[in-house]
Amino acid sequence: MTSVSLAARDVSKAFFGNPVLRGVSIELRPGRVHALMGENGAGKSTLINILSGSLSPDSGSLDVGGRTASSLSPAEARQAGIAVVHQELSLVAHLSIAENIGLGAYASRGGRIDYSALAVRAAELCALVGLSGDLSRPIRDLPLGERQLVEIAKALYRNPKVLILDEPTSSLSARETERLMALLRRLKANGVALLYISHRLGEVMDLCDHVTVLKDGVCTADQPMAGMTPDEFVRLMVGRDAGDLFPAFESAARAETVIDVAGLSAGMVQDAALTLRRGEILGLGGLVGQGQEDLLLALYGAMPARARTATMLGAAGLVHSVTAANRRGIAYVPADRKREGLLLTHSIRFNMLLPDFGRAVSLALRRTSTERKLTDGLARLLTVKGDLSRPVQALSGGNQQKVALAKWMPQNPKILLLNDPTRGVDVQTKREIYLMLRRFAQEGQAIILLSSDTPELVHLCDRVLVMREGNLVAELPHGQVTEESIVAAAMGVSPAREAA
Amino acid sequence: VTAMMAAPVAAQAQSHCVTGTRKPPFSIGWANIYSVPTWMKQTTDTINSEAAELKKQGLVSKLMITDAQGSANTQIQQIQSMIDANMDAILVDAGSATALDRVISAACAKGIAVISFDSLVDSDDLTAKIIIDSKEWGRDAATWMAKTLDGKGNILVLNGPAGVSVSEDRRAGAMEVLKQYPGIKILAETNTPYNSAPAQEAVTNLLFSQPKIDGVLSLGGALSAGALLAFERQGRAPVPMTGENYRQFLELWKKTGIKGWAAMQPNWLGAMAAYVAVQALDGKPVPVHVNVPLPVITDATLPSYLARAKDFPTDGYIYSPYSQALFASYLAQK
Amino acid sequence: MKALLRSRPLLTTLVVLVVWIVAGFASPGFGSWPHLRYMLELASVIGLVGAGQTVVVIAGGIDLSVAAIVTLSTIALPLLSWSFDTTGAIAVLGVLALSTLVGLVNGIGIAWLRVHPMIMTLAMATFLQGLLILMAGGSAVTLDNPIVAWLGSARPFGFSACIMLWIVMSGLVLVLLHATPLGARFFALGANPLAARLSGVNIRATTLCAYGISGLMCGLAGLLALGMNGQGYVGIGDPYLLASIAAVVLGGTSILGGRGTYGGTLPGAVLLVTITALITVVNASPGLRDVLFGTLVLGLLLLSGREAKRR
Amino acid sequence: MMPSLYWQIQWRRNRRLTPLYGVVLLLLVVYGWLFPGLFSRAGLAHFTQSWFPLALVAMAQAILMLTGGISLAVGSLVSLGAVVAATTMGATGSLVSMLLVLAAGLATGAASGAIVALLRLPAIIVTLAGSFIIGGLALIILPRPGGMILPWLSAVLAGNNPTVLLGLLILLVLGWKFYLATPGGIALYAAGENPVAAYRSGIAVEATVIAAFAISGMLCTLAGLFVAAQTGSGDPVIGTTFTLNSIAAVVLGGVGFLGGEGTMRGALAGSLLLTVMINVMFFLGMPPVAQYIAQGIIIVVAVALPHLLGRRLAP
Ligand SMILES: Nc1ncnc2c1ncn2[C@@H]1O[C@H](COP(=O)(O)OP(=O)(O)OP(=O)(O)O)[C@@H](O)[C@H]1O
Ligand SMILES: Nc1ncnc2c1ncn2[C@@H]1O[C@H](COP(=O)(O)OP(=O)(O)OP(=O)(O)O)[C@@H](O)[C@H]1O
Ligand SMILES: [Mg+2]
Ligand SMILES: [Mg+2]
Repeated sequence: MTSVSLAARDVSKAFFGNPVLRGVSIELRPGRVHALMGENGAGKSTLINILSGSLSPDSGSLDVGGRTASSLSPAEARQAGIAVVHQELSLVAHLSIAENIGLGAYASRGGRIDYSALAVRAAELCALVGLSGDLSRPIRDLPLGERQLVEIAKALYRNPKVLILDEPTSSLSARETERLMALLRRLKANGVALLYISHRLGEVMDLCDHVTVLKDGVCTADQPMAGMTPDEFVRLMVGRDAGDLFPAFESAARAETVIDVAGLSAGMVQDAALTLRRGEILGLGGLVGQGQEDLLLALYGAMPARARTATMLGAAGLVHSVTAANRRGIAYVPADRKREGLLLTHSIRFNMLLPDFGRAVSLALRRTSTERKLTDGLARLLTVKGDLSRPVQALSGGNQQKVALAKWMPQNPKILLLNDPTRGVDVQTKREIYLMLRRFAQEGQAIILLSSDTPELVHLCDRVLVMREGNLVAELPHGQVTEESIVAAAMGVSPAREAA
Repeated sequence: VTAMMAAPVAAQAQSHCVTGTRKPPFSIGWANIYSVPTWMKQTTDTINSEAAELKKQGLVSKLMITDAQGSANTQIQQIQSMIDANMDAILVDAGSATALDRVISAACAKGIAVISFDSLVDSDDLTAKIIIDSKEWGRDAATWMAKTLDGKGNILVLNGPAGVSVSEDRRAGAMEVLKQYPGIKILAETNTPYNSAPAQEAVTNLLFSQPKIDGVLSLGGALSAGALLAFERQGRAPVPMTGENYRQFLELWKKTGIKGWAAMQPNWLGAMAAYVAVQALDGKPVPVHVNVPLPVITDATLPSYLARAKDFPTDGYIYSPYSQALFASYLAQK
Repeated sequence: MKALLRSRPLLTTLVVLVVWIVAGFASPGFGSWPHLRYMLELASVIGLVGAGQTVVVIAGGIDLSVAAIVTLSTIALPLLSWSFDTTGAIAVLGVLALSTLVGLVNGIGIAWLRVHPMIMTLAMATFLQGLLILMAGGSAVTLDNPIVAWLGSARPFGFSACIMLWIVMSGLVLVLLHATPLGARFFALGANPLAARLSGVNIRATTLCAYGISGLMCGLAGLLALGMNGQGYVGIGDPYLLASIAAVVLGGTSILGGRGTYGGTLPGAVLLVTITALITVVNASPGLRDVLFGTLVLGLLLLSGREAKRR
Repeated sequence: MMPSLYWQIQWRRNRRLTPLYGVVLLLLVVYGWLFPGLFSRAGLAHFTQSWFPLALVAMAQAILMLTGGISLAVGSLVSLGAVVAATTMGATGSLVSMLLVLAAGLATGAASGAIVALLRLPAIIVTLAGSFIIGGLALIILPRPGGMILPWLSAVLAGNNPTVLLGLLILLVLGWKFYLATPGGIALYAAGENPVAAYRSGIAVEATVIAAFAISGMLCTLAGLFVAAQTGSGDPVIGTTFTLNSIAAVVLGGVGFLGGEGTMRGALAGSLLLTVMINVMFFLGMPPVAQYIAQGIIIVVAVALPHLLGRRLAP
């Protein structure tokens, strides 16, 4: 029998009486990439938190390095060579990139952190994961995608024997993802045991050797990957046949323009020009952190911006505050739901009502019954299950994302600015979201879809703009968009057509 | 700024710290511990008007006022600034009995006339302390209370804030006397800031737990006002009470008709400090201890104070009239 | 049942009741109705200041200028009395407007100039101190405002007017916090200002409202304190700064913002007054009394104040 | 050559503080201009002495705020330090007395830290209760101002020569820099900003918080010792005003209330601003009313400046 690096045996865990894991077992082996699959809320993150010592299981045991224990502490896990890329990133916002990478495991010299050694090692790791730039920047200044790269570098810093990655690519673009895949293959070849969680089926099929599927906290499959088809996969996870992930493309764009700006500068964005028409889905792609987010924030009035000329929804000029944007009918869904989208300690219901508490009001008082009806409807629409008075932080990552999206629905916004809306969302829900976006477009809403998931840009968008270093470097109409053309434009390798 | 080297002691300079090298008009610094309370505001007013008077006499050039916002450390810093600015005299109402010792000595060593009044410093290394003896204050109040109760009865003792020398000294004086009257039983003691609301709160709580109270030995004016209010709001018959020249207390004293006694820490101590400083600088001999006899208000003299009440703020203190002649007479006393 | 036992407001109320019962047995006068009523009267002032403080803290800020605003309103009332204003209503409204204005200025500094709430309100307190030196002792008008005098001393049906005012205001604040859109926005702002902003909460307006409400509550509290004390003086507000913060935190509102309820501040205020009363009747040296006070607060906090575990 | 990573990080953290540095420098220049004696040995000594205790308590408060805590017991701890020094020095000699002072701070600090971290109680209310307990202890030890400090100690620390004091300050700052560059020091930031992340990274969050409280307590009693030396005696309520002032200094210096954000140099600059402001206002001959109003305005402006400037510079 081959050796086992880390295993969980018959592990169960409940939060406040709700069982999340029920007798789950999993075995990680050196030189094998193990996929952990399941819908949002299936219990994947909970399982890896137990494997890495961040949570203690209610029952069951863990096998680490030939030893059996009922639970681990993070320090013990580290000693055993277990490192985790957490889904909800575990970075300290005000510390620098380098300090975060080494956090909790610094090499020290005479009691002090050996900064020069740290600098060398951190630079190495950043190069490895494809993060460029100054290592002394604090995390709070980084866009989400780059934070994810730091989190990966942080896990690698520990020279793990067991590396657990919880949706490491959820905000990485095709290019960074590819680099990561190559890296993981090298680690595998070096005998590291890997556990990989992702809702991007393609990656999983490419990379993984073995798969465990969780459904509602129970293990429904534990088998080698070889020979499995994507459809089988989806069936294992969802429990029924998969349809097509993407709805058939059918442009709903109309003549009327809702956004027409030129010479827009904000944050990283320099002199950008773009138009958006009613019923259009406009994609925004590129490598991570090229200014795509700044562009959305500028249009949303959440970031100081100026433009040579601007017309938005018929009115001249940019909007200069979020409230003004909302009034005009512009909504924004952020990528970093934890920091920007949700009040984690507040209830799901409260979060869904956030943009407009005034909606369910009569006689100046909030009506609980109206609010209940409204939120129950939204929860059904987005298949968020369970008690809506739970705090949002008790939801799985994907379900949190649904809440962040759901809150805008009652507003019927005319323009939707979406920053990676399917980040961390399971296939099933992704499809629901795609259908929803198409429906919105058909109803005449205009959508800008910033996405790190390139297939989305390919299959959903009327046009795709690609950004590089703050400039819009390419505009690709639906027919010409392919994953390759986007990556090529993002890298600046092909002389793609200049943006209008 | 000229360095003040040890100047030859002038023949006529007899006051401590004064070297005789400083010539009128003099600059005066008033190092206030906290200028917000009304007592301090009234005191500052007397200093201002005295300084104006002395200016007219060509003895004072300017008056600089600092406010330490209640912090003895800031007061040290500000006195140091006055030394740095080479003021001729410094008037101090001390935020701590001991904390200012070193900086005051430093001022003295520079030939600056330092006068302490109201909250006094313990040190004697200064030009003059204008003394109203806090211990005597406590002793006299306790003696009056014991005599009024015929040496027998239950009393409450109301003290100012703990750890502050004025309040500790008044209490020490009172306790000295009460020891001699075994018939007088202290039911409870309180410590509150010298303000009426907290005193009223404390006394009300005590009234509920103490069915029989014969007297209230209050060692601060606002405390007495608070106590009287507490009795009134409880509908309890007020009892003999000591206090201070706080206007609200004097008015309540009259209104309730209690037997009362009040000492006075007159605000014009400030004016007198300015006067004494100038006298010392001007070469007149000034003793380090300038005693001001404790002014007392009794049932008999109460009306004369209340008659002037409207000239004083409602939350202020009604002090007796003063003049340079009065100050001079205190200075002449041995 | 379990959920109830986790509720801080309820636990704090239970603690208050237990303290009252135990102390009532130990000292008969302590538990008498008039004494309880008196403690409630005292608590009403802390409770009103605490109401504003609760709103501000829930909205993610803190107000260190409450003491100065309370004092300001007591000192300003006599200055605002005119002979034609026989009921004193104009003066009362004037004072409330003034204190609200001070609160709004705090809000402007915090929302527009982005000054940290602690700094802004501390600076405001300093600023008001300067103003008070100018105002104090300047006028010789005693409290002759009928409304304020009535508030401070009337006891219709054996129940104090100030307690009734407190109850009414408590109802309003609770409704405001938990049943109005504005209240919800306070919570959102305190929980995560960035997310709230991106979700369309008007941060500036909301901040302004929170500090305005705090100013208004301080104004009301000042009037009560004035009525109960018979006259105002500089420094009358001083005890309410720490007391209001303590009442808020004892009541389970998170000092970091976003979570809490005025329902906890209510028993928190009563608890503080009760402990103070208890300590007053204990015969001990002042130092020992302070030690006792601190120990009691800490001990009672242990009963009601634990925070959630990390793992 | 590129500056090393350490210095790059340090330099970056200065940026946000530039406006505050500017205001402080401006006030210092004005002060030096109004009072040239500042640049004499004694002038410098006296000014440093005014600043030193506030600098210490600002450091004490900053450490706590970095870990997401706050202390309302700073003032009481200063009083305790002063009282312990003034009552023990006569009997035990200066060395033992100083050790006692530091031990008192360490012990009370660690105890408060343990209550906060292990019992999961909010720091603000624990330290509020603690301020009564510690202040009460100070009153029990010394009910009325008194006691004494050995004159040589007063002369060395608070005489006309700033060398020892400045040396001590530099030593403290270096000590802090050293601590911050250790894994335990960085842990302060991590535990303050994101305790879950810190815990997951293998940091002992509770121990970090307790250590912060202990160090903070020690700095406070050290400030008490200095105040006692400066005044030659002990006073059981001398520290009262330090509590709010320490918070003001620290927040002025850009240390965040939510933990994990801010720098010690910012806190020190904040305390320096509060100190120099008082002297400048004196030399400008301002009456108390103007002092209060000016103080309020200077503080707000110093903090609002980055925003006001930022708006100018924004695109
Ligand atoms: N701290 C918590 N308190 C209460 N419930 C929790 C907590 N953490 C997770 N849960 C619940 O446990 C379940 C599993 O969550 P988990 O995060 O493990 O899901 P997941 O499989 O990782 O989903 P996703 O793909 O969306 O990340 C969810 O129903 C979630 O609501
Ligand atoms: N971090 C933050 N905390 C609190 N409020 C914020 C924050 N960031 C922005 N705001 C609020 O968001 C709104 C708009 O922010 P914006 O950055 O446009 O302000 P500004 O441009 O600097 O100020 P102005 O609009 O006066 O020019 C304002 O209400 C501002 O107070
Ligand atoms: Mg997950
Ligand atoms: Mg703006």
